[in-house]
Amino acid sequence: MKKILSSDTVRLLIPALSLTILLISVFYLQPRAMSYVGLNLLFNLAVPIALATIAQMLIMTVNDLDLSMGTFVSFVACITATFLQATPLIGVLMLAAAIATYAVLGVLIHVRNLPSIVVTLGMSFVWGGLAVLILPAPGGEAPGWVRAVMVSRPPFVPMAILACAIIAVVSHLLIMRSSFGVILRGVGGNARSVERAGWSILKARAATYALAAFFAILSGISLVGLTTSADANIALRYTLLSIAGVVLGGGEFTGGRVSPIGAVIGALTLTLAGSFLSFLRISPDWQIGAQGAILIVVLALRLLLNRLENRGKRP
Amino acid sequence: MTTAPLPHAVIEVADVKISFGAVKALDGVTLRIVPGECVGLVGHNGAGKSTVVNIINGALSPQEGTIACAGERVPRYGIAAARANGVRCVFQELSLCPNLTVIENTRIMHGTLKGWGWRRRAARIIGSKLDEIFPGHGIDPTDTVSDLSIAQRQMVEIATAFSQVAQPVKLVILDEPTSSLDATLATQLLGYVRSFVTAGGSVIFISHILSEILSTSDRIVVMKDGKVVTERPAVEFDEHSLVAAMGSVVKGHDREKRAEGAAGRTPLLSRPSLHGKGLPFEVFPGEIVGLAGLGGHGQTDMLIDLYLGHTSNWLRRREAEVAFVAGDRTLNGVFPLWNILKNLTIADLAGLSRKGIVNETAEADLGHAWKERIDIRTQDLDNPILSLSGGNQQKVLFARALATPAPAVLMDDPMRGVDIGTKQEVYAILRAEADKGRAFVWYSTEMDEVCLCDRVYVFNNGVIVAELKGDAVTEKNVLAASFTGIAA
Amino acid sequence: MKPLVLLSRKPWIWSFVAAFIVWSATILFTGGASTIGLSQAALTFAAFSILVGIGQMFVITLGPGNIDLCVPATMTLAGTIALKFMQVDDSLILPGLFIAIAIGVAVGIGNYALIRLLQIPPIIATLSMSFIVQSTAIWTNRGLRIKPPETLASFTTETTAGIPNVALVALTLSVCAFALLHLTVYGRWISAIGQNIRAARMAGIPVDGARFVTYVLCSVLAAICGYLLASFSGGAALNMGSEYLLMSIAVVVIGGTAVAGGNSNVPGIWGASLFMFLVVSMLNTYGAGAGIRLIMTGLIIIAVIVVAGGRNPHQR
Amino acid sequence: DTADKKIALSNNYAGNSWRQAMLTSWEKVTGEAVKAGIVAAADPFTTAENQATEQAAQIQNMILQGYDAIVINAASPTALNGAVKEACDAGITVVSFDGIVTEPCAWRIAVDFKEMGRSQIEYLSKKIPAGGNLLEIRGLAGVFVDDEISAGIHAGVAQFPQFKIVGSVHGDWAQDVAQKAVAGILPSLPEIAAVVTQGGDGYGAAEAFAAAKRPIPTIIMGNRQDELKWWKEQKDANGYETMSVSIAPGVSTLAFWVAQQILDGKEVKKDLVVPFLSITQDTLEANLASTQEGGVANVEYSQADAQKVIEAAK
Ligand SMILES: Nc1ncnc2c1ncn2[C@@H]1O[C@H](COP(=O)(O)OP(=O)(O)OP(=O)(O)O)[C@@H](O)[C@H]1O
Ligand SMILES: Nc1ncnc2c1ncn2[C@@H]1O[C@H](COP(=O)(O)OP(=O)(O)OP(=O)(O)O)[C@@H](O)[C@H]1O
Ligand SMILES: [Mg+2]
Ligand SMILES: [Mg+2]
Repeated sequence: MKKILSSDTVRLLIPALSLTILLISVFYLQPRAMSYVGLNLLFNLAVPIALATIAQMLIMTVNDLDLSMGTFVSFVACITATFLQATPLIGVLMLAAAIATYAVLGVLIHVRNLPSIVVTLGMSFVWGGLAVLILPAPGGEAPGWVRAVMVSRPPFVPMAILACAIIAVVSHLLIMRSSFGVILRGVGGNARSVERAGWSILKARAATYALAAFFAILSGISLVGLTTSADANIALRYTLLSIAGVVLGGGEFTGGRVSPIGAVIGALTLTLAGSFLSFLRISPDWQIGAQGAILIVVLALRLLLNRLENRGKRP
Repeated sequence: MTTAPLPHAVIEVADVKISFGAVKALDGVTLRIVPGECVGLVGHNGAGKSTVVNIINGALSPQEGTIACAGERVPRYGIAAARANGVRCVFQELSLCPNLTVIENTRIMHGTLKGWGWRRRAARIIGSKLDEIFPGHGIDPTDTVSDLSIAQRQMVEIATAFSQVAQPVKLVILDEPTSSLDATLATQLLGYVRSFVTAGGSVIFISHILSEILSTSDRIVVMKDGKVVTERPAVEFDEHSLVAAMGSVVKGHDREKRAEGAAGRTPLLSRPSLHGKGLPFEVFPGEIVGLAGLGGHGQTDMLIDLYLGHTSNWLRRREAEVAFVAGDRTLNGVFPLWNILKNLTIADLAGLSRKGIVNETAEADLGHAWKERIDIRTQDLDNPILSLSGGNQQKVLFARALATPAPAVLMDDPMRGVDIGTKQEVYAILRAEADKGRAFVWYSTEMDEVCLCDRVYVFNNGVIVAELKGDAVTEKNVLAASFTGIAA
Repeated sequence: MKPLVLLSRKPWIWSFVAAFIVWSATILFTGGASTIGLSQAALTFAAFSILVGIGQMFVITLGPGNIDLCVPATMTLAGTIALKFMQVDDSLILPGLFIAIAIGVAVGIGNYALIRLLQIPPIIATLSMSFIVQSTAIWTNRGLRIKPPETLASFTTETTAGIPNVALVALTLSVCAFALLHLTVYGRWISAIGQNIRAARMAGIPVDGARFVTYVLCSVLAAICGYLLASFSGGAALNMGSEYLLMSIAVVVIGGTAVAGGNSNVPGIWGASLFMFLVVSMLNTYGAGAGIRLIMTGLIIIAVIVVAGGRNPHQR
Repeated sequence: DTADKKIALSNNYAGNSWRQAMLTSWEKVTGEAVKAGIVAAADPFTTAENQATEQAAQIQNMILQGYDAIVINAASPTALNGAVKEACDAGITVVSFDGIVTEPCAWRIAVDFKEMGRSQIEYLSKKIPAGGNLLEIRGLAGVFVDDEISAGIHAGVAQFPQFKIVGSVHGDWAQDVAQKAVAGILPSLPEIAAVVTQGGDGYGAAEAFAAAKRPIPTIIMGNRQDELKWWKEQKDANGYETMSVSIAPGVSTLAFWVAQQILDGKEVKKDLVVPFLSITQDTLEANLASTQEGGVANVEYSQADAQKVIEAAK
């Protein structure tokens, strides 16, 4: 009984297939989307979501959950549209302080053995409050270079697709291939034995949190690059979106089982699902419900593919 | 390895004491391991063996006492110091990361394995060590650990501990390494241990299987209640004297095997042959049926299928048909947040409750009765389950299943890590229960246990290839059947 | 051991300590004049968080990934449909309650059907379900606010012996929940499932049955809360539950329930609910702006959990 | 001629009675227009969550769908600018209303929210010349409308210094949240002369005062039917006097007609202003009668109304 596909590949294949099916239906409904501009329009808002999803995935790798992802990205967006634009040095310092705060949170959660959900729930108020202080009313302006990067038009491949591919590859190398990633996932899989092998779980957690903050900061910056300005509530839904993205991409809540490429694909799927719906033209009463329905359909698809895959594996 | 014998002990713990709350886990233990010897460590469940291991490994610091490496006292002994001094450990409970591949687990266990191309090097190191210890192991280093069987995981863990990356491996501690291995693999391991020792390495070997201890160790240390009670060369012991030193008595096998024909009786549980291959399975009231064969050949799967097939996921029937004793404690058995009592009674709540309300007095009584009957070593059933030693946790799981009125009990290698004295008591309980009409289906990797059964089904590659009855249940027959292919 | 030491070991005590400190700080501001008013207001509004919190607690007990995100939508749907059905008619109060409960049951069944059939993490399943439920609420009455029957409105807003009626309802249900959790077989089951679902199955626990009941229970409590809240605030609004999404989770975890599952705690929900209301009142009273208020709320939550957590290594 | 033009409504939120009335008006008026062959389509879209990012994606999809004009009630005045710019670049007419966008290429049908806040204090200064303590109920923190109305109120207080804001809470424009916030701060407040609000939260404030057994101050209402009804009951019982002010949900239909006029080739100024809809003691009955049970006082616009507004702005 030799396996043809490793479980990691399967973990990836399923989200990739659901994305493809969704993409085909979108192209069918709206052939105009099948162009350079069309693809960019379909996917450019997936870039910040993909980054936030990677950040959430990192936290989930060590069996934690970050309920403050959305408010944190909003907070970063506010800084980007104000300080980073007007006084870049102060802006960078503030973002560095935010990374340090995340690292401290990781330490705190580990040392006091706290549930990450509660700590990040508390932090979501803190980030939200800071964002309101920085930008009491929507506004600010995206730094020129950020805007330039986000609206640039590389040859052949739209920026949105290129960016997602880069995010996927970089995070894959970092989490699935590097030694650092192995330790991180090991902490998620069996923290006790990683500790007994002489690694510091404390440092690993702090590093995970800091790295997650780094990706979340990239998410906030790229978001402002697309929207040109910020407000304190701009990314609140990223908390749930990022969790959904990780799950769609085959990640699990416990056990350090994650897939960065899957997570990016999950983020793309979620974005595309929204577009798919507007192309369907549903009665306004049911538009919200249809979002739920499409989520269910995508997940059902995942199950179906999973089943087929398993059937293929059994002798 | 050809390092010349060192003049000093590899490691020496002197008068170490440690207690967890009121429990004195170690009460002044002194242990000296010199290069080129295999020390067998035996004792009843909860004697403190794993605790000694944790001290030598650096995971626990003793409250009193000293630790010396190569003759020098190490004041701040910890995990890092232990590893630097060449101490490696295979723990009683499996301790790989199930979500990582074998290669990645090797990386975690060996901090020095860094830089470009570590994956390739790790694959080579672990692959060659596996080949060396367990020829024909069938493990691909790129496999994810969760895809491996328990035995394979144990093999990976053992191979990782013995493989050498930067620092030399001087002392390997094996805490019940054979508990999930079948006889063939166990023999391979013990053979390797001897060659490792001959080459100048040291091994601390913990096991409840006394024959293994006697055949492999140079010296045997017997522990009891946190103290070392006897310490002598292995040749001075035989099975009886060793058991006596541990404070138990071996009883003879006094039960007549049942070998009644199946004609005219309705089986309690049955399963047709799988895909038309192999033999069908059935078990009758009052029988002890063994499942044998090499590890991981479908025995556990069948037990789980039987269990899931006879219990509902949606409704609890008042009278349970089957009960289950898990072998893989952490996966299938223990509820880690609860105390011992709740862990013990969870399967029999139907009998302990009226109109859905749990009768706590009856629950406590049941708990105490079983604590006495099966000798769970704890002061208070209110203690957390994880404060028990591995073997004692296993006893709780045993009591959990036996306390139910279920007419059939499925046991998935339930004696893992149970000490010999307790085993004898459990065997007696099983026999008594079987005489009262209960049926047992017993998967075991221990040949002795298989031979206790009335009837044995032998597995190979997921199907039943042979059925042995009554006096035909012998070690020789079982072994022979294990290697037969599927009868066409 | 001294009783104080014993008390400090209880995971729920800290939420009460925090609530008390915040309460005192608010009272101090007015020199004690606001004691009764503030306490009554706190009990009233805490009651709603308690109702949804208890439901959420049962779900969270089931283990990692188990959170019901459908709570706000259920509240809205139950509130709108029940009020629409009652048509300001006093004689329909009880049937209206049954309708609300029936909606809770239906949503609960839907939630678990998704979880079970699609085998997806409950967080995602209930999120999807909440969109559908919310749409149904929009579709049924397009945001029109219908008033509650007079008797029901006055019942929910009035007090008995100085204690708000809704708080008494919450107390009754809390006692039931406590008993369910600590005395019954079902309570043992869900705790076991939360700790180790495979072991639970192998110990003969009907895992699907128990989880199903739990999700239904949570939805029913949310529905009852929606019914009461709509009556209390003079009509159901489409957005009336949105506040209770984070709130229901927050009161559970601040109250000392283990987020990793298997260990739950009813008294803590009371402390945490009172605390969550009082902390906002305190900051409003001291005139803090929205930004400062949010930051302080967050820091206080973290402070509470830092003090409370880590006390007991077996309690995570 | 716009018979072959397609117009889309991009709406960011549908979770309160105001938005529902807005959508209903849109459907009613545009439905007739489509039937009459004035435009080819007028499809409303609502995002599942009230978020600028989701609305930006929605607008991008509308570009792909080939709409000729997009009418927006925006989640944020600035965060949609990127998407709006892309729409303009694709040759699409963008008209924003209520929640307007600042992108220069778009049209704006704005309500002077500052003035809406200030007018409340002005009204109070006439009703209570002696002044007194005010409780301010704000909307959702960090949102443009909340900031504007609040700024107007504070400007009003500066203009009429006999008033003093002694407490301020966020009611998130939701009545139960407002009720809760007011109930929490009320015990610690001195006597309150009036409550200034942003709409949708007046009834909740009244309930909170009643529950605390405090005299009911002058509460500025927000045109919701339940508020008007409560006001009417009070008026009949004890001559209670107040005012009610809010933006009419039917402004979506004005935006529709403006978009249609622009598509028709009319010259339209980028910034148009609509008056807010205020209800006084005298017009209460008439407005209450014309408002649906549980709904919001409303005005719907016709093509002629829109032309008038456009002319007036020139
Ligand atoms: N973390 C702990 N907390 C409380 N008590 C503990 C803890 N760890 C071990 N003990 C107690 O220390 C004693 C020795 O346990 P240990 O695990 O060393 O036994 P053992 O000899 O390895 O037994 P077994 O053969 O069953 O594995 C036992 O009584 C156990 O209950
Ligand atoms: N505790 C366990 N230990 C080992 N393997 C298990 C365990 N539980 C389930 N399995 C394996 O996983 C498979 C699926 O189990 P699961 O409980 O999900 O079945 P199911 O589809 O829910 O069954 P049903 O709904 O009919 O009760 C089983 O056939 C078994 O091989
Ligand atoms: Mg042990
Ligand atoms: Mg064995």
